[in-house]
Amino acid sequence: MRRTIPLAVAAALSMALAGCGGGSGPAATPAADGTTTLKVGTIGIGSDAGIRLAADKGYFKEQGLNVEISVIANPPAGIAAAQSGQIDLTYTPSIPLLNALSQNVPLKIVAAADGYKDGAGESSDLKRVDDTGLLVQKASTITRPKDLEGKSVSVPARKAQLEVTVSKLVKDDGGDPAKVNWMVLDPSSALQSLNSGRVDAASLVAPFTSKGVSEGNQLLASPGVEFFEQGAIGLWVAGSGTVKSKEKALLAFKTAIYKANAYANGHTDEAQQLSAEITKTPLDVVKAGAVNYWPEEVRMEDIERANNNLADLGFLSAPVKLPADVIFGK
Amino acid sequence: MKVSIHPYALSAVGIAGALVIWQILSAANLAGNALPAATTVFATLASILGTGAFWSSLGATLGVALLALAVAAVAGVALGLLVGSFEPVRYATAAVLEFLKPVPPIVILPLAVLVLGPTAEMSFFLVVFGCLLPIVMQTVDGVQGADPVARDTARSYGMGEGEILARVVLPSAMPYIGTAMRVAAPAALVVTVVAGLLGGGPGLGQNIYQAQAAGDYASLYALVIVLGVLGLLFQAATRLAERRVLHWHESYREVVH
Amino acid sequence: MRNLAIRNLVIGTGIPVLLLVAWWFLSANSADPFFPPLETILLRFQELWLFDHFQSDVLLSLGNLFLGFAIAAVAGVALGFATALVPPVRWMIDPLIHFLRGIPPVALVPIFISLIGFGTQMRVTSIALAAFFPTMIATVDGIRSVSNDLMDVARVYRLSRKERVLNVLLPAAMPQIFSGLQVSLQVAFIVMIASEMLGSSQGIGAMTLLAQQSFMAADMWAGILLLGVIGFLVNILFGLLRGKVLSWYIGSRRLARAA
Amino acid sequence: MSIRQAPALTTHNRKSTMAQQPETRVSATTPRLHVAHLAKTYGSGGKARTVIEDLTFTVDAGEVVCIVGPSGVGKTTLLKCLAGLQPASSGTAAIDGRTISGPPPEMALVFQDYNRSLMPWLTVRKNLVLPLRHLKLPAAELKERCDSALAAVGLSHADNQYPWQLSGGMQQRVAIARALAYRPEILIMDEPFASVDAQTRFDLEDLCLKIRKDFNMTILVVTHDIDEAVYLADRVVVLGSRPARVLRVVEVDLPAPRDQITTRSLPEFARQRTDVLSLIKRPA
Repeated sequence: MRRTIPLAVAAALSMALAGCGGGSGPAATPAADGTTTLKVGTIGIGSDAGIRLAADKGYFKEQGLNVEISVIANPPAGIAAAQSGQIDLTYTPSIPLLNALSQNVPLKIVAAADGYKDGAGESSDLKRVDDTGLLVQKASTITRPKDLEGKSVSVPARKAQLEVTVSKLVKDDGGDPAKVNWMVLDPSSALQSLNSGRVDAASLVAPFTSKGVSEGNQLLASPGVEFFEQGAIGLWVAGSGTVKSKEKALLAFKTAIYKANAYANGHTDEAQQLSAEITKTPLDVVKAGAVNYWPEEVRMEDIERANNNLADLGFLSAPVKLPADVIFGK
Repeated sequence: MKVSIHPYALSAVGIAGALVIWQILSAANLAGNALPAATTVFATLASILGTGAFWSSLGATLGVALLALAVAAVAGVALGLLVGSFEPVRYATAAVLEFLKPVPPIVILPLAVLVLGPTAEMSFFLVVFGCLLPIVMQTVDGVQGADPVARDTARSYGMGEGEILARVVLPSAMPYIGTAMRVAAPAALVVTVVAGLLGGGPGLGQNIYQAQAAGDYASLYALVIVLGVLGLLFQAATRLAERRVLHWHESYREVVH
Repeated sequence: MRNLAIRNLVIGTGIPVLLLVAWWFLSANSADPFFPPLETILLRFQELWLFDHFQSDVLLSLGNLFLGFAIAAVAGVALGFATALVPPVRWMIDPLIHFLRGIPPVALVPIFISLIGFGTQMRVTSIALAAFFPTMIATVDGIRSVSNDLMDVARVYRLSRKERVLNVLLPAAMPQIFSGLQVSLQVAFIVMIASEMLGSSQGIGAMTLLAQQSFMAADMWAGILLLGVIGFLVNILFGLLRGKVLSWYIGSRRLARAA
Repeated sequence: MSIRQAPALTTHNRKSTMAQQPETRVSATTPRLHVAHLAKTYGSGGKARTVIEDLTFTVDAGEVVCIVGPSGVGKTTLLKCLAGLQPASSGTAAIDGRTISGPPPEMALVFQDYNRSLMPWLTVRKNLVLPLRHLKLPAAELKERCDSALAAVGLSHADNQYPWQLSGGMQQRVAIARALAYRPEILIMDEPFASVDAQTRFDLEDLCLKIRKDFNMTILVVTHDIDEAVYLADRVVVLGSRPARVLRVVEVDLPAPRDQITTRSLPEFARQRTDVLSLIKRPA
């Protein structure tokens, strides 16, 4: 009888642990109807129109895929979920990905999700190509990025895309990004705080960029395109475990997504309609903002450019040594 | 008779007053659009209640909270009996338990999100972490508090150790376990919400985060009201359950402190 | 008997030390990005918290915690007294209080962010408001359970109203007030972390979440370690305070139990 | 420091009660305490419950009067009315002709449950000091009052201990000392010795008589113990239940000084005791 107690405890504990750790991931074997299920995380932004089109137009089905889309809070959470096998693929901009790679998190780039057209950086009207924006109040004394020194600037997350890209603007303008007072705010609070003067500048993404402008603020700069210049920014990323176990399915995903990206680039109205639905924004606000671009390939040089910029700005102590096979299927 | 009507009337006045103040404050537009009118919030609440997404979020929240609570209860009582019954085990675990006891699950939330991702498993893990220790500690106290005379009596009747544990020690530890459960049940709900809000786990917490991030303040307030009602129901349910289970124990209120 | 005490002491101190040593060696060559070597964690702990961010983040967090908790404690006890002693006030606000305390305190943080912004005021307000309810409710319970005999004594000996409140009700309700304060402190600690994780770029919680989001696992572990140690130490300090203020209560209960 | 003078003694301490006076009963023309047609009813309408119906008796200055009656007769309710803790439903209780409407300044009360009437967070001495604080006495007088009260109950050594560290009998002595330090003219005790052991009970009874002698107090004791009532009292008010009313007032003629052994073995004691007992036992 004495022995039953530890046994019961052991049973209860293993039950608890099994419940917690049950992250063995979905099986790679195709279902009875021959389709493979892929769980994909997105962050619910306008450029999700690409993957939505792939699903709506049946491109995934063509490839024998059943894609389940779920919304995740932010890219790092998506990366964590992808590497642990909770989901198969996640959306992330290149900067959180590089942060993760610098810490040896095993990840592979599967496909491009969004980005800038080649030559976008030389475009005459940057705000038409860049869905990110640095906004200040109409009567603000801030007229150039260097003026941000000593001012409070909102970003959606620290050390993520917008802080990094705005930092580059400040540095390129001869200022010191370390002197900027960064505030972490979700986009709607950021816009509200900008309107009430609680922050001096807000860095935002679509649709909040055009929403902010429509509320009477002025666009100081388009930090995204000035940093990345061109190529894929948003990426579909998988954990290396998933890459091994679901290689075929990921290849199929890549094919389907690029077909959808091409379609989206060719049918701007249809894509914008979807973006408005996804972000629950009026269509005219979406149309007033940047036109998204969905690249059809991921180039190592684009990733390396961001990598080197990060190191230059001090966000990385040195550029990440990217494995040659970091881009899946190349 | 007159006296017994008064309290309810005043309660109604209090609630009505709060709603009126809310409505006036929002109309005065002191906080921009961040404070929606009470009427707007209740209208939003009504429309949210009509969506399937809300009910599946609610289901996810309740499912994670209750399942994790059940696992924490079973494992906690088992561990508590183990730790409480064997002195060496008690000494071996004392330092670790004492260190972990005041550490709330939110502290290890970043780790849980990193390893498990923004998933129901992550929420589940955090709730178990948050509820397990209080249950273990109270069970240990309960085992320690079992009347030695009752134990000796049982032994003199020839009961084995296991039988004593099941028939004497466990029942006398029940009031302590009941107290622990009364604290743990609302905590399970709270931790589930926190895991959703900060860690992106599925359920109402995640909905609140999304409402805030999207600037949908009417939904934000409506969801918080839902949580308030849910919290009340959890508290009431655990109180009722405790009273049902422990009706035999006259002094169960005594051990609350 | 003596041998047993020695054995217990050895087990009591030995096992935790053994666990730490095991952690040290098992993690020593860890290549897992999420479970770095303990040595790295401690190194980062020292680098981050002991020098670099001590003033800007650690002191900031602790300052918010104590300010918010202090406001909650004073307001909770004061309003608890008002509620318990003036029945119409109690009837009026009882349902509201019970509804508000049903809300998970962390869920209030987004509301405060939208109303007051993201600065120190928001954090202190969130902490104070969330931590207020446990103390207030415990105070009301404490006062209402003060024995009628004590109140009769106070009236027969014609104590003034002020004396009755300060010298009879307050000390008599103190054990329950302290139970409430303990819960309040826990809540304050949780909301401190949550308010930093949700709406701030400063503070230990924000630093820890940032480390997690940029996959700096060692920094994140260092943050978790610091928060754990703070939670533990704050609890110990509170225990010492309670032992001092409630020595009569603890003593009398120990005596009652021994009897 | 502000001026602190002897006149700070407040009105209710007009008389110097410390003076030694011969142990004789001073039968004044007007009684100190006069209860006339007192009645107490709880609730109203159909739920009304009359606990006391038309009680009349008096207590003279310097007298010890015991009230006995079967348990549940409403003795505690009576005391609460006398102490001004509850209003009477009808009739009056008056001290020196003044109707009692709140706790009278010249009265102290020793409660039945010593463990619930002492402040557990205060030491013995501080328990004594608490009721005296608002009198704003000079420090020396405050100390003298506590010292003499503690000495009177034999607890000088325990003044720094907490009540819960003391035995039941000692705690009740602390409660009595608190009343003494307050220097009341009228001391009311509610079953003061009900929850202590027999030996302690004898000691406390003698303490009660000693107080009357030393401080010339008027003492009213409620008890359900008939032996105790007869032993202590100059007069015993016998109550009948329910609702409470006075069955009879028995004059106790036992010689002074009284003593636990000799007084209790007097045939007179046995007779008085039997008288009272037969009153209570008689079916109402």
